[in-house]
Amino acid sequence: MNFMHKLASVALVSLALTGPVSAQDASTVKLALIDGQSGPNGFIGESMRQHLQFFAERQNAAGGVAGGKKLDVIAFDNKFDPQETIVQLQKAIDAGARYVFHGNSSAVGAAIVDFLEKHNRRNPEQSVLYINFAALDPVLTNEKCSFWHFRFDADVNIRTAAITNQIKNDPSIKKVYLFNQDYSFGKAVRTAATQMLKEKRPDIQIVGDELIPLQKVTDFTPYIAKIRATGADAVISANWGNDLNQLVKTGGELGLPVKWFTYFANGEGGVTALGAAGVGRVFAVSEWHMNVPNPTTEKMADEFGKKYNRDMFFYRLDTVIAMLARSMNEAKTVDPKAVAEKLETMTYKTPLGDTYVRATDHQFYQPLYVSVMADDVPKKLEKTPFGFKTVGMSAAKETEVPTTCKMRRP
Amino acid sequence: MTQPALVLADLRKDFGKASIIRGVSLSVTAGERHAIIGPNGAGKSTLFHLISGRFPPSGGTVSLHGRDITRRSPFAINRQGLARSFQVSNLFPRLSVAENIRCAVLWSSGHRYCFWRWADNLADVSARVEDVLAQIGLKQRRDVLAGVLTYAEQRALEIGIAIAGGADVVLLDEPTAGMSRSETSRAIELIREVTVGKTLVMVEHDMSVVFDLADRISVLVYGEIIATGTAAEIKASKAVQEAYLGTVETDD
Amino acid sequence: MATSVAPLLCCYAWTKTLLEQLAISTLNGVIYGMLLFMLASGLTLIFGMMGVLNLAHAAMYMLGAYLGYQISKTLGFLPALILAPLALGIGGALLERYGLRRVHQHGHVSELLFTFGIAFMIQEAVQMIWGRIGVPYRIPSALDFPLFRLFSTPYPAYRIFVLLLAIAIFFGLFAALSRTRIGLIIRAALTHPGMVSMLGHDVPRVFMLVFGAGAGLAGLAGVIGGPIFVTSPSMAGALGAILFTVVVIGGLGSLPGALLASLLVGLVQTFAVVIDVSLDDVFKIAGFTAASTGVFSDIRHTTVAQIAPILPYLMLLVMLVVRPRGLFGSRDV
Amino acid sequence: MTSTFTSRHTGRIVWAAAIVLALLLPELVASKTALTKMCLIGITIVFALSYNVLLGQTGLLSFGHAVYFGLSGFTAIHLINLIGQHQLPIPVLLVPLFAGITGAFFGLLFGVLSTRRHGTAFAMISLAIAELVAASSLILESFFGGESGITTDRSNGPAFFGIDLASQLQVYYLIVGWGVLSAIAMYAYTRTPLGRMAAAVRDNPERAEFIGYSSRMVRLLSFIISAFFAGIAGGLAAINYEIMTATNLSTAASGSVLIMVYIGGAGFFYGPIIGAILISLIQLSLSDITPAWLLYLGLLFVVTVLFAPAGIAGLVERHIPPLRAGMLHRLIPPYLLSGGAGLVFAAGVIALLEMNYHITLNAHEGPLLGLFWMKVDTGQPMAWVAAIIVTLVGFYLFRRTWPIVANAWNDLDSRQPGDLR
Repeated sequence: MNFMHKLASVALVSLALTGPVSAQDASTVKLALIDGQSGPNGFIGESMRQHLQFFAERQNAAGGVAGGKKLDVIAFDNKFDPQETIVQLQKAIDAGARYVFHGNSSAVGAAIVDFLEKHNRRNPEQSVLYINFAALDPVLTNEKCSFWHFRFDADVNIRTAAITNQIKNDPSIKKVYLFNQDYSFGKAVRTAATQMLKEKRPDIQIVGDELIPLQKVTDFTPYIAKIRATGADAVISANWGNDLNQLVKTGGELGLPVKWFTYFANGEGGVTALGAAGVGRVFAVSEWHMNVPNPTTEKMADEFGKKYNRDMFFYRLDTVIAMLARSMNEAKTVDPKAVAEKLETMTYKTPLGDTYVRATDHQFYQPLYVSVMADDVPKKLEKTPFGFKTVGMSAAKETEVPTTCKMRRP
Repeated sequence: MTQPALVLADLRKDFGKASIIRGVSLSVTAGERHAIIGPNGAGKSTLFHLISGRFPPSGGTVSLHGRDITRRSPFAINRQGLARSFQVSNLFPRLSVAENIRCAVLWSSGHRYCFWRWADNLADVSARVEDVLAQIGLKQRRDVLAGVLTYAEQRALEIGIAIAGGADVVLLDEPTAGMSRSETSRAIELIREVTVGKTLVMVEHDMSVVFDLADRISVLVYGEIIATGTAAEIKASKAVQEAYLGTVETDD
Repeated sequence: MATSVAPLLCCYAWTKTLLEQLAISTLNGVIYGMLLFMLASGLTLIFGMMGVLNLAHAAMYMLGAYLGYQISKTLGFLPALILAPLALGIGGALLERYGLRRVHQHGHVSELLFTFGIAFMIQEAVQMIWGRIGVPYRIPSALDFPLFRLFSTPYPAYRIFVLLLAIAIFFGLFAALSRTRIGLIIRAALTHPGMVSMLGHDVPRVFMLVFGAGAGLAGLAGVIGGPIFVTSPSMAGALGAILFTVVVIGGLGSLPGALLASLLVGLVQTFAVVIDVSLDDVFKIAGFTAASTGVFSDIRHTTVAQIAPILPYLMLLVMLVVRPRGLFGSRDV
Repeated sequence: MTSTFTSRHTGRIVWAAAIVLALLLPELVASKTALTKMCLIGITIVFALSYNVLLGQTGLLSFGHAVYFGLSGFTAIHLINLIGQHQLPIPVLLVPLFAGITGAFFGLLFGVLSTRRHGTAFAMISLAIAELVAASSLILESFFGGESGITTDRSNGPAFFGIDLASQLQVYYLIVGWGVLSAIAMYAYTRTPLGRMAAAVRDNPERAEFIGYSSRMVRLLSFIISAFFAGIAGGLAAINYEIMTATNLSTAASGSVLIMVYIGGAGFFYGPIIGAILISLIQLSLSDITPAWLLYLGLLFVVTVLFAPAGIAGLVERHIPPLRAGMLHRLIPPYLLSGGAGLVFAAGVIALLEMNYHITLNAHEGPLLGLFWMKVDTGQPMAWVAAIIVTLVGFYLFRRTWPIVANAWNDLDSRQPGDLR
């Protein structure tokens, strides 16, 4: 019986291990989305999958890429874990994907970059390109920059540039409090903000610089008291999740009169969690939001909303797909290396303005909106009475930040 | 008379406000079979717990072969040569009978925390285990899990574990409790046999067992020893009759 | 003369700020502590009596918040305040009756594993029903106003309501335990576990009641805590581990200990965040600086404020080394 | 360990066959994904076995075993980086050993704090330590690399007899090598005097004290040994993934290994192996099929706790005596009957759960849900009614047919009293 059982389990293993047969279908280009699809934050991964699917289908409807090939989105659940990511990445590669999309968590992003650097060197015929559309750690386009990585979102330094541009024009702000999570991200923001404020508004005093442990704080009231004691007018915070929502909510509850300059408040679930506390107080940076007055994007958002019964967030994926398609068409191949070479020098005009990829570090630059949470806007988010409205805008050039990238080219 | 193996001096134990043991002094000579009797709730088991280190006493001292063992931990006391059994069977239920005995043998045969030799290949241990299994009559049941033994077998194993380590002072807590007549007489034989050359202290309810086995008897009533002596002396003691014998039958 | 006034003024402002922070932090710490106590009391009762560490306790708190949200959306906050804890209490009792009692025969470890599995499933079920995003559970409008000003900070009425309710629960619990028959049995079971069955009471029924009551209290804490803390699927994980440290620090099975430990943890966590001192600063005051590289520089640069949330675990470890029975416990951990 | 290979011979053959199979597997299944998965499973098996030294053998329920896995993994990453910079003259192949020593060191450190107690108290302390370490890992950034962790390149070191670990296949054989060594060592440990005493302490820590052993010392030593092997697993993970992050030492990772070992069967040496394989495959494959996989995992766990506390291995072992007695066939008809009813019940539950998930998560894809081989319209009340009916009927049938299985067992028992259980 023991042996039988062993045998059975082994058979089961070999069956399960083999998994889906890797079929290289020449008529499709497989785009693998590797992101968390399950667990408490799985909704973001799902939303990403739907966005990617939506824009890929639009491209397919418009004739596909590289001579009629269709884009095919397949999602892999990495459970937000860098190690699991590597397993899923291998699965994606075996399934024939040569383009990997990923958004959540810079730790995962760094793991993908590290893996692909080694993988593409060890298996050049199987090279894979990584399209990062939401992992914001500056390290990915600096120390860890890679030829195989493109970032299509504004990293925290670029966002900080946009935020400090906004603060520069707001004379009511005299004292700024930095409030961040204690990890690479938060630290990047605090360094960048300190330096940029010094350049743009030397008169502003930084009255506090807090680093809190990631996702561990349950009661934010003491922090609010601390902020209030400094007399700050504005708080710059790259916090996300509970660390952001609760901070702002508690601040609203205790009547803390500050402007919150945030990096993630406009993410999915943001307005739901913040509620009325955020209205007129919470500022955020994005390449687009629902109340940007532009007929093309409005129509797109409507379609998306109708199809998926949720708000559109990742407008940038439209640009990504469009630019990827153009690179493939120009390169007349879907080979990642050739496509990457086209992509890295591309400039592109979106309905919202001029955008370009910087070849030195593969960072994408686009116009950025600074918006504030409001309840008097036409488009509301997540079935709440709240949405965002524009208060300022920076052109792509105005947000450019230096890089230390020394790219190793294949 | 040789020197005493076990000496209790003014031993006390309080649980909160309740005094359970109230100044017990006792000296047990090496090689002696000593029984402690007393009504329920007199503190007999508590006294054993104090001696064997399960509870720390509130006052007084315990010495074993002239060495102070008061407030030492149970294993330290056991290593000094004192072993005990329990009133309620206290075995290793998911180990086999032979394994139970083997565990009890390991420390005294010097293998201690060894993790570089196979337990099955320790010849000295295996020989000792066989001896003990033979003595307690569980050779046939050696591979049965201790948890599924019959009651009488568990009691025998309980005694086996207590004596297997070769301690020269053995405390048996009601070894025959709950046994039938015939089982009891077999148990008496077993105890007699396995404690040859050892010092035995036992708590026992069954007077026939006590008078059969014990060289000397102490009577514990409400945490105090009211009499110590030979069977004849105890039977003759008026204090004992008043305090104890009158109640024992109804108590059980 | 003018030169000497400025520092004085500054000192006055500084003292006022300090006092304000002190007052707010104390109040906040106490409220947080009382909420912790509402959870810890149930946990400690269950643990003290049954030896079961209910790992699903924090999940029940979360479930309470979600039910509170759902009911207050349709029926209003007041019904939610009553119905949600009631539902959880009944659910908890059923869980004890048909789940826990079944695994009881396999020992405490199995019970612990059972509650672990339940916590896991509540977590998933909540996501299945209410989705993976948090829900907009708001402070009821009747209580959404500043009650008074503490120096310059307007203090929200809802928090005071939470405080008062928690105090009321505390006294209610105290009265129930000291005045009622079941309370006496529970207290007896806390001090002498295993003895109560000899008193001739229906112990399983008492266990079921206590488990149900504990779940109900956790639910109540969820209902009133939900609007203050974000009601999302991750709220259980954040609180769960801290809760267990409270129970151990207070002493197993000791209600006064649980209260004191809850307040202590609440206050320590609130106060620590106001302290911006790192080891480096201490070194500097002592008058020497060392080369700052490697792991040790991390430790030295870390301020008390940064490690505030892990202080409970540190306290727990210190407690285990110094006094394993906890503040008020009669038994070792 | 109550592992009962009564015939040692068969046991050895099975183990040898398993090892040979592990060595041949890369030949049998050629895909790279499979290789990646097998590496992961190999590491998980070592980790699960190390956990069972605590849970199954010493009776210690820990909620923080990943701490030793993770800390050692991080140490291993730093070691590999040092090797890559030619500052450490050891081959990468030996890094798992040093990782194991690191694990043992932390096992000693935290074991001293936690092994004074057992049972629930130990579990709580382990949880507190795990939270403490996990929280600290985000503060001590130079060692743990913050949220993005620390990476390395295993092939940077000098090649050792031509083994540079650049290919996944070499890594696989490295894992098999260390895994087999570790498994043999852990099995051997169960047969040593200390290993036997660990089982005794698990059964009855109080009595162990009265036969000369300090229960605490036995627990502590077992704890250190367990942490040592967890460390080896951590070292292998470092080599395999070339990255370590704070999630590796989180309580979620600890919970996951606990679930594996328990479902596999903590009472048997091979239980954790089954659990590690099964749960790894669930994590790897079921997550592709359904977003509710965590819920199914939780359900599986609770059902195991309630109805099969000895785990899968326990179920297997129970059937060995009737098999030996040649009476297993008597169980097959009742099993088919009851199993069929159980499947109906399970299908109903799964249908309900999937439909529920579908309407909360995938509403945009329309009401149609691909379930088993059908398309279910979650917009139709009839679909829900049908699912509920299937569930209830399944439950009823299962309740009715289960006594038949129980009777069959009673029947077997009465034929060979005492031997069958």
